[in-house]
Amino acid sequence: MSDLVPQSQLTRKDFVSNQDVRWCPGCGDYAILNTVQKFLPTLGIPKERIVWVSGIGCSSRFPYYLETYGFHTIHGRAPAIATGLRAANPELSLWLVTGDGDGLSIGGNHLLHCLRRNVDLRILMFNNRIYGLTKGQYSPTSEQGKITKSSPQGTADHPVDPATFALGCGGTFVARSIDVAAAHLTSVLERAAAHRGTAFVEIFQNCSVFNDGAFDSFTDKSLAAERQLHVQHGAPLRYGKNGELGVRLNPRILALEVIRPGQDGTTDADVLIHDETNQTIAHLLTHMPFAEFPVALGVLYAVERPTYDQGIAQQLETANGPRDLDQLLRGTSPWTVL
Amino acid sequence: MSDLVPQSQLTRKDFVSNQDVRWCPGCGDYAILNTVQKFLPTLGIPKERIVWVSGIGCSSRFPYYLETYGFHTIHGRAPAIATGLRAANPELSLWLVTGDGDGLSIGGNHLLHCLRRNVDLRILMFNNRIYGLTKGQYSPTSEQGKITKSSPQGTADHPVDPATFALGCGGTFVARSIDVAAAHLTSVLERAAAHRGTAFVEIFQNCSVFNDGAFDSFTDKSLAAERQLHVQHGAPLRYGKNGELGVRLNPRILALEVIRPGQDGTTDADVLIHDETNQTIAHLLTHMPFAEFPVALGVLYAVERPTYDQGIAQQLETANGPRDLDQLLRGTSPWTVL
Amino acid sequence: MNEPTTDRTSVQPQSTVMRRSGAVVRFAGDSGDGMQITGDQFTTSTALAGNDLATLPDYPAEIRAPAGTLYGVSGFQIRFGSSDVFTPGDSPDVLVAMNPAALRTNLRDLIPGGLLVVNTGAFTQANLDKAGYTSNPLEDGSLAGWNLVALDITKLTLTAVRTVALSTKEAGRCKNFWTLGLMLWVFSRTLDSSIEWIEARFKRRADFAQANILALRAGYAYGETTEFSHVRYEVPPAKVAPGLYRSISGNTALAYGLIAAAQVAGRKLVLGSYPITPATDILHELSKHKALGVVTLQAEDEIAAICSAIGASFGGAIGVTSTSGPGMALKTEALGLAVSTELPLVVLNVQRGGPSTGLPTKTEQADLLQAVHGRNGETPVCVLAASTPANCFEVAYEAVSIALTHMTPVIVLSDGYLANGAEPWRIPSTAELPPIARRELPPVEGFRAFERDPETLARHWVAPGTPGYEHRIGGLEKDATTGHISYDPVNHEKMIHLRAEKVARIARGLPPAKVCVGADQGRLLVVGWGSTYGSIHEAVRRCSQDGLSVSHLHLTHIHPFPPGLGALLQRFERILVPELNLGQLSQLLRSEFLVPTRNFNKVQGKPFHVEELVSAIRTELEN
Amino acid sequence: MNEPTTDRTSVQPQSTVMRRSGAVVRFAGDSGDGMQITGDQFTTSTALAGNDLATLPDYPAEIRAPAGTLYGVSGFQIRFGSSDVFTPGDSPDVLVAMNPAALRTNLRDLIPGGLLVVNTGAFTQANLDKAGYTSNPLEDGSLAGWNLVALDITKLTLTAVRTVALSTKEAGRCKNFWTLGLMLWVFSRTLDSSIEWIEARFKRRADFAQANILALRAGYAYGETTEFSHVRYEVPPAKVAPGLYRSISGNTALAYGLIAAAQVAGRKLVLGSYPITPATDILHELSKHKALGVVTLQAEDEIAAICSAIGASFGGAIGVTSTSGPGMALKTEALGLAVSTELPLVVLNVQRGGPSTGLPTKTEQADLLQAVHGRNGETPVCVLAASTPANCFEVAYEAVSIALTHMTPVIVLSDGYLANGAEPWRIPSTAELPPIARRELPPVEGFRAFERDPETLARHWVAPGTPGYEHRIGGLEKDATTGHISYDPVNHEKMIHLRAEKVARIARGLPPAKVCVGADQGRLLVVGWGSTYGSIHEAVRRCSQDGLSVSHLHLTHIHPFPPGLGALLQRFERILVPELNLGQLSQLLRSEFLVPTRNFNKVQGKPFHVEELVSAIRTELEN
Ligand SMILES: Cc1ncc(C[n+]2csc(CCOP(=O)(O)OP(=O)(O)O)c2C)c(N)n1
Ligand SMILES: Cc1ncc(C[n+]2csc(CCOP(=O)(O)OP(=O)(O)O)c2C)c(N)n1
Ligand code: SF4
Ligand code: SF4
Ligand SMILES: [Mg+2]
Ligand SMILES: [Mg+2]
Repeated sequence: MSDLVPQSQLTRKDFVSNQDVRWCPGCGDYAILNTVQKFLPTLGIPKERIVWVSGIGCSSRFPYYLETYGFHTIHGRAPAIATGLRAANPELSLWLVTGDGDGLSIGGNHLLHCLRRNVDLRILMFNNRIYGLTKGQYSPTSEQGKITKSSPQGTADHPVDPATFALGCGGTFVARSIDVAAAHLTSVLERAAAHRGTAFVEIFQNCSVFNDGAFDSFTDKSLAAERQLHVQHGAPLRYGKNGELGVRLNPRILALEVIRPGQDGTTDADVLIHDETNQTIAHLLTHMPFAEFPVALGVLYAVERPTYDQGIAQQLETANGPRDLDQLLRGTSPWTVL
Repeated sequence: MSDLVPQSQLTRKDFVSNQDVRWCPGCGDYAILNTVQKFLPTLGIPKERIVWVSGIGCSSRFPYYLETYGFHTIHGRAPAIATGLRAANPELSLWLVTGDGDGLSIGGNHLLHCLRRNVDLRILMFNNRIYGLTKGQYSPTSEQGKITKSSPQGTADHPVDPATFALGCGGTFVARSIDVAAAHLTSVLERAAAHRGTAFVEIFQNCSVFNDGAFDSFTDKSLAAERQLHVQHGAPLRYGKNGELGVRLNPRILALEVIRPGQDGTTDADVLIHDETNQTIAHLLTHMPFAEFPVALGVLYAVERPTYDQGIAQQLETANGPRDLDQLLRGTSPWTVL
Repeated sequence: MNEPTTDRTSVQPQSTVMRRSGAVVRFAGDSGDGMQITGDQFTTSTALAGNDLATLPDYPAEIRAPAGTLYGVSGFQIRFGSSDVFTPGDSPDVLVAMNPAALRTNLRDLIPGGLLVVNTGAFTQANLDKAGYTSNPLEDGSLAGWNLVALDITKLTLTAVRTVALSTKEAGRCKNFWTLGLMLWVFSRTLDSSIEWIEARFKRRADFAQANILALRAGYAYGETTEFSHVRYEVPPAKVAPGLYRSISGNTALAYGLIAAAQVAGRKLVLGSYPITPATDILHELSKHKALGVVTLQAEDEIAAICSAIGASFGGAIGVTSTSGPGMALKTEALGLAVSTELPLVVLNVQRGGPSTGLPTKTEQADLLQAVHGRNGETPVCVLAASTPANCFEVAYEAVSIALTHMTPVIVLSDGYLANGAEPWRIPSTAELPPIARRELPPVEGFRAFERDPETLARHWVAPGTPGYEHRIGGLEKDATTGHISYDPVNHEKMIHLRAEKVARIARGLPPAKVCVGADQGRLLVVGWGSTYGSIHEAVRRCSQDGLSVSHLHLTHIHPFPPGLGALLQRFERILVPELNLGQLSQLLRSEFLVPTRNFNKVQGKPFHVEELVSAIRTELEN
Repeated sequence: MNEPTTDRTSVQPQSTVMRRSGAVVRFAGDSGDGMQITGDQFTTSTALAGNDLATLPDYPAEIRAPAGTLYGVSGFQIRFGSSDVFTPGDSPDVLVAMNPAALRTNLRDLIPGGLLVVNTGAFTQANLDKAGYTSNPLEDGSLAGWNLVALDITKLTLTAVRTVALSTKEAGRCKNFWTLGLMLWVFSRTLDSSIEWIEARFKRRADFAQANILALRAGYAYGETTEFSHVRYEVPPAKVAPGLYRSISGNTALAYGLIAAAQVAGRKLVLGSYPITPATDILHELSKHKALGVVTLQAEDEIAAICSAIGASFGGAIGVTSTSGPGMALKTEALGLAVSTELPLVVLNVQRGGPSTGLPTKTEQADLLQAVHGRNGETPVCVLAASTPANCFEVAYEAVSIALTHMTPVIVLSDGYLANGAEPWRIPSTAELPPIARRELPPVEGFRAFERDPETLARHWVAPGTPGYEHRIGGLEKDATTGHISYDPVNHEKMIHLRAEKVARIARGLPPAKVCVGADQGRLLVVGWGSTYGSIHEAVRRCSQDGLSVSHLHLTHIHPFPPGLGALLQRFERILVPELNLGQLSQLLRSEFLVPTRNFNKVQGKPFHVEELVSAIRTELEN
């Protein structure tokens, strides 16, 4: 990406395609689109080098609304398609949009392999805990017992947590944000853009029609301070209106607990310092039971590991074997007929 | 499973089918088969209530050699097939055999969903870190850089760790054993059999033809004591010829470290006590870098969570809606034509 | 008003009642306007009035498109009559348009001179813009060719419900019942069934119930007052077989057919499915019936869905999977396993527009060759196709019966048109349902998993849990009797023929091919399959009544074909095969019987118009 | 020795050399006996001797079955001759059996009186038991019908290599070279190429090299000594076109064809593949050629494999995926996406025995209808079939060329027989390869992603990274020029026809259908496709030489068919279609041309014998 475009040259408008946006009124996808359209010009990457790939679902309509290259593929397969695209052209800035159904139900396997291979690619998973496009069935992230059209008595399925799954697959970058939290989401997108390898970003997204208010318990303005833990590398894990709350590790039970530093014999020093390169901290953050604990947001985990693309590039360089076609076709023991 | 068979009535022989066993000479699968055939009679479950389901691969030939019901299905899909079988008949004792390719490459998605749903089912994954049946290509558990027929320059893929993956998927029982460690494997199988829900057991299995000696670095007799950590619920995590080594948590860096209790100012009390219900300990055990640390074997994690089957059974009981066919067909507003 | 009758009777002084043999009415409005409810209620009252009928909703492809947009228009069409009704009708006689977008997208279908009821309250500048109107059609004279009735339904509704304490938004929502009330008046119906429905629906919201009833009555009253000076119609009851009836959609009928068969067979029904339009409602419907022992698994994908169904069948239950379009493609590998292991299985494919994601909400018949040929290897399965919404019940029932009797997977083809369309259905009593035989277990001694019934060639189905019959099955080639893995060349060939022959023998139990309209020989045979039944039937009847030598044969059994089909085809000079694809059944007929079929194809995501078929038939007979 | 000649020449005093026009030799032994190497080396020397030839290995289905078992037998057959050789031969003239199991499984194929070389050293009681012999065939007279040469090759080998310090096990391993030496003597060959190979192979193990060479020479010497009193043969060189030759298997030829096309087209080649027998060697081969810019991705499954290929094609590379059997079924959904987005793509299907997992190591032609019809919706793709191992090169090359020129997926059908079979191939020079045109980019101004070339109907292929052409594609139906999502009914129908027509127009660039043996009209036309080329060709030639009115037409282009095919078929009284399935091409011909084809099918996981075809042809002509 040598020839970057001066940031000033591109504006939000350059990234707005001529297609009507067709989500339901009030859908969280609008907010994400808006944030992304504002964010893209700041990357300084020419439009033609940016590609958005998606699967199928409401969320996966995303690429149509961006004036970049785009591929609205088939259900669950976007990571596999993006992997091939990357192999064809390692110079692109690749972005993938998926849903909780697309990415974790039908597409779970491709997500796993993309993450472990560390393909250089940013994955935005719009998690609305429901199948939007097919009009409201439970998804793998729907809470157990959820009543939907396909589960009139509530689901028997235990949900999977996207971030925990991504860590279990060996992901090198795992983050979370919220559809309408424009500033926070932008900062997470910036980090994702800078990451070399697969950056996995879960975005809590409100489906105003089939799962309205699914995240209100922590996204509601009145609750945000007490229910959101915004993590920052090197900073203590504090939250609350005035940062009066914190989490610390209880080494006896090897689990986190909420404290009010200064009370009950606890001090500021007890608060765990976030280290985004520490798998165990990431693990603890994704395993905090909600309500008792806040929801951890921001970059939970980020480490460097060689990317799949680098591996391929290196092999192309160091390969031996025939270097021209004639040599290949001749092989080692041809014979001549006169 | 009310009417159990007195254990004395069945013997190993009862579980040996009349099919020739067709693995390569020296294959680790033989040892596993032998252990399983000896183990099954001890369950006290009548043969007809035991079912072995498998995918495709050398390992997946397993069901043919057991005189129980068996289903050798298609590549990667055994967990999905077993889920349906369980829904049809919740009274069966269900066992599944898969390989690292079958279970984690093509079948990763079904494994994920089986684990999160906690279908009552025991999964034995024979991990030989290679594709055996197709004659030696790398698998998702092959170490990075491995040279195989399909990776003449070494792989660019970072492997996935089966136990870490299973934990990330929300598995309720995660264990490890070794093909030739008959006694250890038997004890793990006993625990798996007793578990309600999906019991995931990774078995390190030597492929004597395409990946011979893959696990020698810790399975070799001379190295076993120093390179294997046999975990036991409630017992300290100690190993070494005379148990002289142990692992403790360094709370500063939230990571494990190897100590010799009694040396360097450490004591027996520093050694971490294994708690198989603690996710964080399971996480730490599966993340120990090998050679610096030993390989953790045994039941790494085991908790109770309602099974998918129980959920279904409960719904069948509590369902309302028409209870007979005529009522269903009539619906709520039929009309009569005379 | 395709076929107006001339009887006029005057039942009430202030309005003329015109007797008609039938009518086609379409309600169209914004997704939020509640047109589907209006349509459903109008349907119920029509059924109670004793008319035969057929309905078809037309949902927008978007979930909930922004209000007022063209792609947010939702429609519902009903055709009813005093004689047999086979399709929801080509062109409406009456169009109700609740906003400019609805008018714009639907007007072209309304017959010239048809009754056009428009809600002027929604004709704001903003809505006109969204619909792409540069001038207001209510004012520019462009509606002159129709019988326009322009009313401010929004305002009339607000006035009607003003006594109930509701927000303006809530009050405005009642306008669909106001409209319903008016249309019930137009067609001389009573309000009873709609009032009943409203009361049940809003049991816990008395205010809503009250407001909707007020709106309904107001709409009806509006008709009775002099303000609405138009004619009133009466469609006399149709002569239908006596019995207990209900209205049923194709998807519901499929679900019920499966449940009925499972009950009769005394087996558990296990559906493994993954949501996909337009098949999802089958999953929804079946998931409501756990009280009847139905287990539904919403699988992680279509592959897991069919696999769980196969697992269930292995376990002795009736394994079923339902899907559409891309989902069907994903199931083809596992379908091969079911063929190889000779397990019963039912696969419901509710076809939609392709290729790929295609047109998810539109109908098409383009998966026929995939059903017959779309697997690796020689992998025969039985293929059935449903022809009307109610027929979906019978076909699903038969599919289970064949799967169990012949130990084979059966694919049932439905489509988006059948799935959502509805028609009256005479409810069978349990006793009327054909029995589904259960084979006895063979002796334990010497049991071999692939020994076959000499007549059907079906192997025995012994589920895990049965003592003494322990055996293993799998997808590798197997010995023709023991079922053990066999690489023997001659055995393989034998198995290839056995599997093919087993499916071919299903034909032995089928009724011979028979025309349903016309003579069984003549100049032209129109051969159809699936959801085109209604349109073809009506077109052929019409031509036949006009004295043309044309007959209609409709195939439910595609693989194997019914006995006598070849001979029947030979008895006609010409064979016309109308399909909503590029000629797939036609190819099968040509290759099997070497008959020179002629294709008539339409691939627009929509059913045939009867008129299109009539003219295609005339063209064939003229050339 | 199917066609023995009578010339006898005596070149050396102690043995008689008999001149023959050709021979079929089969080496059979335990998987561990190294028979594939023996076969390969014998092949090289045969090629160098100027014979035409064809070879076929026969691997056991098990990875490495226990030594001595019947299912652990590995075989290699070669046929060579002084005139054109089209198949590896029906029945061997010479059989080398290295152990009892090899004897038992192969003897039935040996022609009566054929030369039978047996290694008595392996005829232990244990091995006889494993092979299921109740009495020793070497002693019980059951081999009387053949020309038996019983030698203790194990012992002779150990003696030959005793001067090299090796373990007995290592020394014993050299017996395949001893055997090779003997057979090279029998067929009057030199040892040079084998010695060269051994030296290269064991560059780092001088002791192994030395021992194997000693064994090889000893075997040869054994022939020259009086001990081996049998005749010696000489097969004079064949008349083949001059040029540089090599031996090539079908899988390697497919890989090379792709690389060659990518080089000529100036595009990156990206293979996405998942291992599956018998297609895996394509992945193996291509993964060796990163130095030529070939990227291979071993995907997590077949779906990811084709999807990564589609992603690569979207990115401007040549996306290819290779598979077999169940893997092909899994790719059908994504194939629909490639059709809908009109991206180039090559899918290699190396067919194997089905259904389901079936017979992974056996050959079959039963995926033809799947290739043509096996997708949801109207989803046309181009289908090509390779007919010989070397022809795989041309067909793979043509597939890339068509995919790029017509912007369409192309399925190439090969099978297990072609994949592993080998034959001499005249190596083309790069300059000889047909050009693959690259279309110029349209003007940026007003670019529309689905505007088409008026001749081919191909859309433009503009990869991400190209400034100014930013656009979006996807699997929903799209506007026929802009490519934007379109739910318009008429546009849909237009697109359905455009996609079909685009593929149909590929035929415009194809050579007209032409018979390859016989007259272009007559009593019988034998129509084949794919790997049956050799057997049909030889059978028809033989019958034709015998004066029968029979011709051979072999199809490479299955969809679309080549121009003129229908007319050609009409010029024959009868059409016989031999296939290794239940009649799939036959169905396509019948439905397309309404010709009464007659099927001749074999589904045993094995190729046709020439004899079988000859008698089928005779039967047709007699009835
Ligand atoms: C192979 C296939 N199966 C099923 C579908 C139907 N389908 C479309 S989107 C979807 C799920 C959407 O859920 P999610 O990914 O969470 O996206 P959302 O709509 O909620 O943004 C399904 C099941 C399909 N298009 N293709
Ligand atoms: C759909 C499908 N794809 C590919 C294959 C080929 N195949 C058979 S087994 C196998 C992998 C085996 O590896 P693993 O699961 O690790 O089992 P192992 O043989 O090592 O025990 C593959 C790729 C197949 N049979 N079916
Ligand atoms: S259904 Fe839900 S996710 Fe989909 S567009 Fe509507 S609000 Fe958004
Ligand atoms: S290939 Fe490997 S895993 Fe397979 S049977 Fe042989 S030794 Fe065992
Ligand atoms: Mg969702
Ligand atoms: Mg393996």
